[in-house]
Amino acid sequence: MVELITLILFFFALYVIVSLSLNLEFGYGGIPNFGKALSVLTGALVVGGILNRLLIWYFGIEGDFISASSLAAYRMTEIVSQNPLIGLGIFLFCVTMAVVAGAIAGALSILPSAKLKGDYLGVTLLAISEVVYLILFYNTEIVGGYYGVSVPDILAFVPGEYRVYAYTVLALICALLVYLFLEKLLNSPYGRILRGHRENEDLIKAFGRDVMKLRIKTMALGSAIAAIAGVVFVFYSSSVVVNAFNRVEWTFYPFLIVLLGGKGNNKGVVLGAFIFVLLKMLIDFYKFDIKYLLHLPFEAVWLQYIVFGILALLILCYKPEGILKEEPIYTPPIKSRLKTNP
Amino acid sequence: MWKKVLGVGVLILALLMAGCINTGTGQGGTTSEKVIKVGALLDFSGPLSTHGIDTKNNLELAKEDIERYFKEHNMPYRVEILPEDTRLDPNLALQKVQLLRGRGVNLFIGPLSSSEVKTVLPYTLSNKIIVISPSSTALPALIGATSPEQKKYLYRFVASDDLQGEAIASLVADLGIEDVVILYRDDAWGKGLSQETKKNLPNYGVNVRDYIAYPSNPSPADWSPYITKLEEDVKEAINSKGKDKVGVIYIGFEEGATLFSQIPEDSILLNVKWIGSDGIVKSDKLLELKEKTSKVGMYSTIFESEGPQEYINRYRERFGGTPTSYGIISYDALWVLTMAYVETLESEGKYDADVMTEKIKEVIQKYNNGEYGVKPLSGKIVLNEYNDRASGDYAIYMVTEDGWVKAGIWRYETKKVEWLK
Amino acid sequence: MIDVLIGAMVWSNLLVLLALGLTMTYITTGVPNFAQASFAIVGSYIALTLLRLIGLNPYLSIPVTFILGGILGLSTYYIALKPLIKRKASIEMLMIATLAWDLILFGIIGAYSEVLSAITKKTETLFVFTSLDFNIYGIPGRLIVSSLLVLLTILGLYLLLYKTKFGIALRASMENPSLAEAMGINVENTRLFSWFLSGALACMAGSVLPYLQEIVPQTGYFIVVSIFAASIVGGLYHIVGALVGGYIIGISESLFTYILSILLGPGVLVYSKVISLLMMIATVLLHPRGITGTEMWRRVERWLNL
Amino acid sequence: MIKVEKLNSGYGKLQILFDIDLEVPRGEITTIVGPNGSGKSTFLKSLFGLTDIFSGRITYQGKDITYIPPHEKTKMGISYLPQTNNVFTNLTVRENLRIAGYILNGEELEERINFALEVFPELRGILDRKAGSLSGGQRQMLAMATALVRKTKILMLDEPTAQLSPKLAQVIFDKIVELRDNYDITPLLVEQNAKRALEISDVGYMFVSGRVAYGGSAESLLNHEKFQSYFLGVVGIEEC
Repeated sequence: MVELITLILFFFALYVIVSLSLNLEFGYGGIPNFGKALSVLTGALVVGGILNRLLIWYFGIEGDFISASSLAAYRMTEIVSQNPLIGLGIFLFCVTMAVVAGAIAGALSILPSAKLKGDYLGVTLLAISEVVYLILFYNTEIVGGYYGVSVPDILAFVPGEYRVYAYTVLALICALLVYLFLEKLLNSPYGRILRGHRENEDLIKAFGRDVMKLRIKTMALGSAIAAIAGVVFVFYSSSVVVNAFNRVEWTFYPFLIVLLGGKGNNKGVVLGAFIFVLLKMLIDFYKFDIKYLLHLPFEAVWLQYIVFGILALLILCYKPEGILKEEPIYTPPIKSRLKTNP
Repeated sequence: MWKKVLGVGVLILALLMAGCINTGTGQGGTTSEKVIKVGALLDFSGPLSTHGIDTKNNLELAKEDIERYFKEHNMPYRVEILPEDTRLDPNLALQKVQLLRGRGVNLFIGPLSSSEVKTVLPYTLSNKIIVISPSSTALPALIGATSPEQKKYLYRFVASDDLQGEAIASLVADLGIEDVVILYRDDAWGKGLSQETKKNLPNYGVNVRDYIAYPSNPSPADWSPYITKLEEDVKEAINSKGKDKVGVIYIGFEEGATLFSQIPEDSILLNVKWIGSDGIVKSDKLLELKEKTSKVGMYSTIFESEGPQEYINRYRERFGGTPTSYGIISYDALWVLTMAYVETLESEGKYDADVMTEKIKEVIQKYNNGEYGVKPLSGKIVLNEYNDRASGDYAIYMVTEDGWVKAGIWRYETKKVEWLK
Repeated sequence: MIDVLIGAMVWSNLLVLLALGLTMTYITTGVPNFAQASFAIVGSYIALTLLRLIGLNPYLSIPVTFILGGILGLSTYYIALKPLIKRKASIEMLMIATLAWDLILFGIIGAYSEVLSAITKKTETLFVFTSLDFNIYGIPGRLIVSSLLVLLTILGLYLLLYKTKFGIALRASMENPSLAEAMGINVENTRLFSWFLSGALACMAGSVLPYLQEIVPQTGYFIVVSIFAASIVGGLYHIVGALVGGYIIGISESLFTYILSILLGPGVLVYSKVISLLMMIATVLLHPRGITGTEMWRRVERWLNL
Repeated sequence: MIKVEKLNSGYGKLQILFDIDLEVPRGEITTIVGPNGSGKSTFLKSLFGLTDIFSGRITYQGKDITYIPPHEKTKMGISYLPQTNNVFTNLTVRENLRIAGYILNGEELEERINFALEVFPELRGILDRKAGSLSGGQRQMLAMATALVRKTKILMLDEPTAQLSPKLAQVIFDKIVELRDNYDITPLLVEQNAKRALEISDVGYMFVSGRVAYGGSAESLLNHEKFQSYFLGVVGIEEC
């Protein structure tokens, strides 16, 4: 049971990070970023592609990239197991790089689609993300493609059986920081303009704001945040394998979470992520029992897909505004008015 | 608003509890029998789904045999197999391992692909679970194992690619072929095996004319670009060497059937010999096209693991078709896993991964000697220091008008092909 | 080279059938349907079932798959979308709803394949029909049948849309649903019709698809990319767009990739889906309404007097 | 012919019309005027069933039609022509006329189309042209012709003369009068071109901010001080 709870908490934390970043782009900014998987992949790319090459160069390892990565990861893990600070240092270094790379990737991916709106914008971002995914998948030179590459275990100093818990704590801390950061950010003038942009682009233009700049900024910020999730996930699984970053898990699920939790409400999204991960894992966990209970003539795995799909539909149907509705922004003047005028 | 949150929380908690109680009654009911839970990380929906389902089928047969053995020897055990669909997604594979571990599963068969194995490997080490993959063949360094210590809980009962690569190269030379084109499936398995083959071919005096990848995810709908490319290469080769000295090496799975069905009747590709691998051996789908495939032979190497005919018959009666080599290997894997687990329990009273690795060594010996009433279907099991299948002979099968026929054996000791009459 | 062309044509024909449905439902309901490819896979499994159980040649099962596919399309609309549309859901919600529906179909297909395996004693998750195909003067049956299907579909659609009252009403509702409503046309009917046709055409394509490639439950996940590319390149606001886009994408996926592979080496061949995606991105960026939305196309149309 | 009582309606949660009471007598031209954003167009849409009605009652020849869907209303003889997009641009003129009589059977349809063409002989020569290629005046006539095809009893027109030259506008107004006089059709207009419209009307209403500010005979509205303060200046300038 502890394993199940840990697993739920870990993926809850990951999905909180990704969904909050999507909420920033889609919920607040109105950009339907159907290419969310790309930003998570960017985080993984930083670790697998850049960190690994640095390590290979540092250790002076010869040979093909994939095998060399295994060796470099192994050596680094050995070092980290003696020296916790180095592990955390590597983590912070990678997060910083991922944030930069994510921001660049996000800004670049929105650039060409300046004039698009709604579903067309979404589909374009999806296609861009898919192109990068396919190229990275088939080209084994960049981050190992379908082979994948090993990455060092940055928490190697924690004894084996506790390491999963340690990663879960790390992920939860990251999620919390992201949440606090976004709450602060979205209650600033930037957040208000972003909502304005979603409701009425022309209005923003009329106020003399450059809509494109706003979009680029938002996508850069959103992708930078989601890239952190990529980094955490990669270190957690000790490897970067490109097929782990497909569109279902890192784009569609976050969308479901944002819609479930309530567009434009960070608390709702956090709650949505929790409910989503919990339901998903519980179905996954108990599917064998359901199968035995119902005497189904097929494997439980299929049941899992069907039940999950039905639940998703029901959620969409009965929660059109999300669990929590969008809250008004309380600027200081409004707050003071509310106080005097309850 | 917080009332809502609280409400949802309580609801979820109730759900969780209900679930716990449910599993509690579901499995704890028969306390006199100990249940050995084995997770199976397979692919049911993706490109390896035939292998996934075949593996599941073989595991079912193994489970029956093992439980019969328990009954005959009055041992209070039962085997429960928990199959999961990982869709070859490493992320899912790791999730499923963790989920199953939450159900108290410490023994796993699978995952099928090397990229999944790579992701699962560090977890086996830190959480001390025993995993046997029946089909991952990438060299240890490619799956992230740089020392045997890292792979001590992860076994692979199939030889890694270097061995088969050599067998194929040797076979190609023995067929009198001097010029080959390699067509391979662009994934970890296909690239690994084809590279090993390519590396070995020059040692046997064979020239590689072209080295062509086709996508795996998904495999092509329309093969004509590949066919045309192959035809050009083969035409050139024939012009310089003559058709008897030209061959095509196909490193792929059953999508080869689609490829063959799209090769025109009069294509030059049907005039040269084709060499396959364990990915297609005894494939029913390729046999459906035997008017074409028998022309080219489809000489395919497979880890000598046909299993006794009666087992094959039993399989056919039950599920239809023939078991694949990976499936047969998983039959053996389940025997070794459960027996070693039982021995660990008998001696330690509880599961202990390090004791179990020792027991696995002993159990493999006993299993090889037929002490459990059955012998390994996949031939004598010998593991190397990396816990991978160390050595072995490769049977060579070819397609004839009468179906897949065993044509020869590649001997590991002599590194030579012995042709059967 | 000629084989490349034949393969490309078959694939294009099937893409046209699949993209037609996507475009029609997009026009009438405003939802890009992510489950479109799974419709085809359902069709493939229906054809497989008929083949295994009563030995019916999959080509002959087309009428059955057409009708069952239509029912599938209708149920998609009724179960997954209509309740949401009633609640005034946003387009993103509808997109996610089609994804959830896709997941349900995926689960059902998988479960069904296992049930079928138990009956036929064969593994039925992966199959091809290619060995059953016929051949006339070197032209494979799949090319003949798929071309006929496209021709019949176009002819049928043309007669329906331009020569019948219902068809004119359909075109009217596609152009301006609220005005059509004002004319006394029940616009809901045109939605039902488009979902029926979308499912029917896709499932029909599904009975031919296994002649071309192997089918697994996951196949839909892979081919949906090409369908979207076809519809978008052709133009999502025009039925003819599916036709134009289907051929452009279908042909470039094989033929264009092949030509590139001659120039750049065989390594390019694995990137065929990247090519269709890039074409789609280029279209959206340069001319979001697709080829049928260009001024040139309007002139062609005027010339054809459509 | 149509009676509206205490109508409150709008879109989604946004209420636009408040407590509207209004009556359209048979055989007379009723015109609704009002400044921009006063809810005149929304009112026509509400009558036809294209908005969300929160409360109130609409009766048509004594029958409650408040929540009847638009295509049913069409069958009852109620027609609505929106200000723009009132014809199908991808369809030919003939197809537009045919689609207008969607609810009729074959023979009756031909008869009605012939009738519509009698009223609008201008359309005869352009039957096979796409509606998208017509001029503004032709389009408006086609739109009205489509209403005739449907055996309309009450014809709701949303600013039929918008963007037309004064000369063409007069042609349209003449046609509207002709419809009332010769074919027993009750027109209900919403007009920016307030003065000219009221001059041909029998009954006039003025909307301000989603409420009825005045209702009575067209003539009395024309001379009403509220109307003069709101409109006359503007209209006067336009006509100069």
